[in-house]
Amino acid sequence: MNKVVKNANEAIEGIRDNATIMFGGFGLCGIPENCLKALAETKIKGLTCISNNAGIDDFGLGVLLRKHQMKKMIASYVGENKEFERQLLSGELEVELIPQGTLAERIRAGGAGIPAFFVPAGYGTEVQGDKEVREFNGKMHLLEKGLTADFAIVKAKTGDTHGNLIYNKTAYNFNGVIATAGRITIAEVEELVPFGTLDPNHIHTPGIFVQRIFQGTNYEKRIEFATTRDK
Amino acid sequence: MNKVVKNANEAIEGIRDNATIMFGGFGLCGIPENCLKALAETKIKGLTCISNNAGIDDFGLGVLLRKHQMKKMIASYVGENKEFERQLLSGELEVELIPQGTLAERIRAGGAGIPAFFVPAGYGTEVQGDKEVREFNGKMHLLEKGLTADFAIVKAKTGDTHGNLIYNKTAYNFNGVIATAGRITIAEVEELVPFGTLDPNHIHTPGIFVQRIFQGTNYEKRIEFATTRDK
Amino acid sequence: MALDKHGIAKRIARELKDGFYVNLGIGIPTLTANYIPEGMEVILQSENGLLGIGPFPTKDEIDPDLINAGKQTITAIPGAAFFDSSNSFGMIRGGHIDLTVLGAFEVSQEGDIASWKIPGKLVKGMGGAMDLVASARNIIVATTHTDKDGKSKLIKKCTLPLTGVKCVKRVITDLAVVDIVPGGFKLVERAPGVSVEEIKDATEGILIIEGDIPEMKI
Amino acid sequence: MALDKHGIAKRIARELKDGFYVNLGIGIPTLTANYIPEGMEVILQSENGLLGIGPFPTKDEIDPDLINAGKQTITAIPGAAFFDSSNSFGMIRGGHIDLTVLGAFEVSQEGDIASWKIPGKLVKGMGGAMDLVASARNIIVATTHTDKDGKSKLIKKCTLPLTGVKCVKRVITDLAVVDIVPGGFKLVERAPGVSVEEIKDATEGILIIEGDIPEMKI
Repeated sequence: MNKVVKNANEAIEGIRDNATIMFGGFGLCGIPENCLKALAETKIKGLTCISNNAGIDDFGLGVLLRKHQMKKMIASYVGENKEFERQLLSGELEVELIPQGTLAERIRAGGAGIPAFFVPAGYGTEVQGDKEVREFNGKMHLLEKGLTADFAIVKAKTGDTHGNLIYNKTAYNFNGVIATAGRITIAEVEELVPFGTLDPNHIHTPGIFVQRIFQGTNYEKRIEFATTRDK
Repeated sequence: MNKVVKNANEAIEGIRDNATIMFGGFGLCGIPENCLKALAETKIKGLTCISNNAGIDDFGLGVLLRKHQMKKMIASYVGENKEFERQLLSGELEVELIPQGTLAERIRAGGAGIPAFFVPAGYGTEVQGDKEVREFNGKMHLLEKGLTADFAIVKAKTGDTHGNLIYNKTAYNFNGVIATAGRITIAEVEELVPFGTLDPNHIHTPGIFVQRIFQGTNYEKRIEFATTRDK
Repeated sequence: MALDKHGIAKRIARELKDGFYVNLGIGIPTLTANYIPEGMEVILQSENGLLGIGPFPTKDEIDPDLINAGKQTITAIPGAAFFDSSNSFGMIRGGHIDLTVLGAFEVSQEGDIASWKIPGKLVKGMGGAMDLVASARNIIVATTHTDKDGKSKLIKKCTLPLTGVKCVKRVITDLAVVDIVPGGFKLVERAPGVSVEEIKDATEGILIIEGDIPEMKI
Repeated sequence: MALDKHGIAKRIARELKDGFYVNLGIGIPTLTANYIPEGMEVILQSENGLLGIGPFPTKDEIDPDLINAGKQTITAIPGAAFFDSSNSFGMIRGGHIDLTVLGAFEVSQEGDIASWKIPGKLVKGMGGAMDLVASARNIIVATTHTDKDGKSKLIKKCTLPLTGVKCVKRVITDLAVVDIVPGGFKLVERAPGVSVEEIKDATEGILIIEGDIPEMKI
């Protein structure tokens, strides 16, 4: 078993034009910084990106946007990004907005082999579109489909050489489900340890879901809204 | 917030005849021994019990069976229990058998507000019955419903006074999903600690799902098949 | 006199009960955290994956791995738990949250809410709002009664794209507390010093007024 | 000569590849764990919630909190992970398991399998078998070619209640390796010393024989 790759460049090997890629993270919290940077340094284009957010103008997925590598974005919230707005209004970028819980569940379902399921979110709104509507327990629901991707890229605090992952605090977020839904799942971690080091009770993502893993470098961990109180 | 109860008797208060109860555990591993014993000491009857297994003749759910407190059993595997066989053949007990993964997912769905979802398991078998069949990605699937219960009873290794739970090894099993699916969820733990003691990254079941918690006593932790190797 | 943001937040706080698990939306709802009554334990959920939001961090405590759904840096209280986004919305969709408070552009007298999109202006996305309003058992909208131009936000039918239908149970504004009941908005309380007439004028939807309307206690 | 259980398990082991995640059913399949080639890393999954089954414990190591899906006490290897049953079947249903090996009462030439119920006798339940056969990408059945009474288990149509339809890819028996192909069972290998004729006699379904059939290497 050899899942360990040297760095982000090796990790993203095989990603081609028009690939569909999921990215873990919520806002800028828990995003795979190294892989995003490596992707932005390639000429790969036409990407369909699935992520809760679209980054900010000069960080996270925003960099792929600025370099026009993205054809379509599937997300739940895309504020905080002027270039995104510009490309959307000019028709350069296709966007599909999905309620956050439905997005998380569609990704989990994709990873867990559930092709479709019913949720109440979005009933009677634009999100309904031509989705099948059905009543359960006196409440209307929409049929939503499982979602998978060619590649899923996540970021964890710690990982082992078998691909077992442990996230830190709210950097867990979408990383947990996204790790399960890639045909190839890439994990970058702050600390890579030999297998057998982690407590098997504390694993968030079992290694079966991860095909490539490496220890990232130079994490910036930018903060979108630093809010503080006085001591 | 006061979730801590004194003992199993206090924990099972409010369970009435004909209630539906889910029990965590797989075989005899990770079952809520204290609550099972307390229930068997009551005169409550007509119970519908949902659990992966039905215990053995003189331990676990088997005790409720022997005392004729059970009207119906929903499970995936009910071997290892002669009294079960007798009651089933005599028509005293109603039984619904569900593929194990479908059972786990139906319980998760119930807890997560998903009223129905499609899975491939059981297509073309007795399990199909009159369930809706639909093809996705060239494969046939059955529509399965979310499952909830009046009470869900789980067993964890450690819990805190806010109801946060951590399971041990394979005693995690069905406890994790069942904790989410009770209108009232009862947790018995080997060790009850003050809230703030557990690492928030290590919680398996967040306290929001748990309404009552207590520290159990005298755990027998019986083993169904002790298999060993020589040193 | 109309309440300010903090006044609204104080009134929202009176909806809390000991042991409640609560999701507070961005804006006025978030302020409610400052007015939880002494001795009452209320646990705040953050959709991205946290139960037990604490106060904002001091400058030294800031942790980029610890943010709320509004992407602000926060802290976690003792007894907190982290989890992934699917489990987080499992809690929400499964009805485990006792109270959800969120802002709105418009609320209709049938309980519809519009809060995520103003056509022609930038679409930022619905985030978790559609999941919250479709799922929570108890949804309160916190908003000013009218917008900046004096136009009522409590209206007969929403004009903006909806976030959810027939889901809002109660609206708490700078002028009043109203419940959604069959037939319209039922006036429950007045802000201190605000007359029933003022509230009626500020409400485009049908306002049901029965008997004496007490002043809010905040 | 027909293989014994261990022989079948040894032949199954030749289906393994380095880095495979494998689910081994109760009985003969479980024995395969003893024959994983030296230097090859294969990780065994247990449906109840473990990746990384280790050898049976010594008497001193027995832990009631650590069992396999057959409820036997086991150990966990370094690098193991525990998880709940819904995540466990997420792995299975999501196609993350590279190989599933399980026993059967009957296999049909269309790839149907019957393995969980014999009407009239006690119904024990399907456990995880239906999920496994409906979901895995690569399903091998390990069984004796005939039952105790000499009746073939590789048949045209299953007579017992099905576990899954058109899912088995390969059958490894004490006599042969056969693949399910359009039109029947395709003979791939013979057990050492077993003739094609013997296999044909023991197979009730259509046996497709093309060219020379090599002996198994075990």
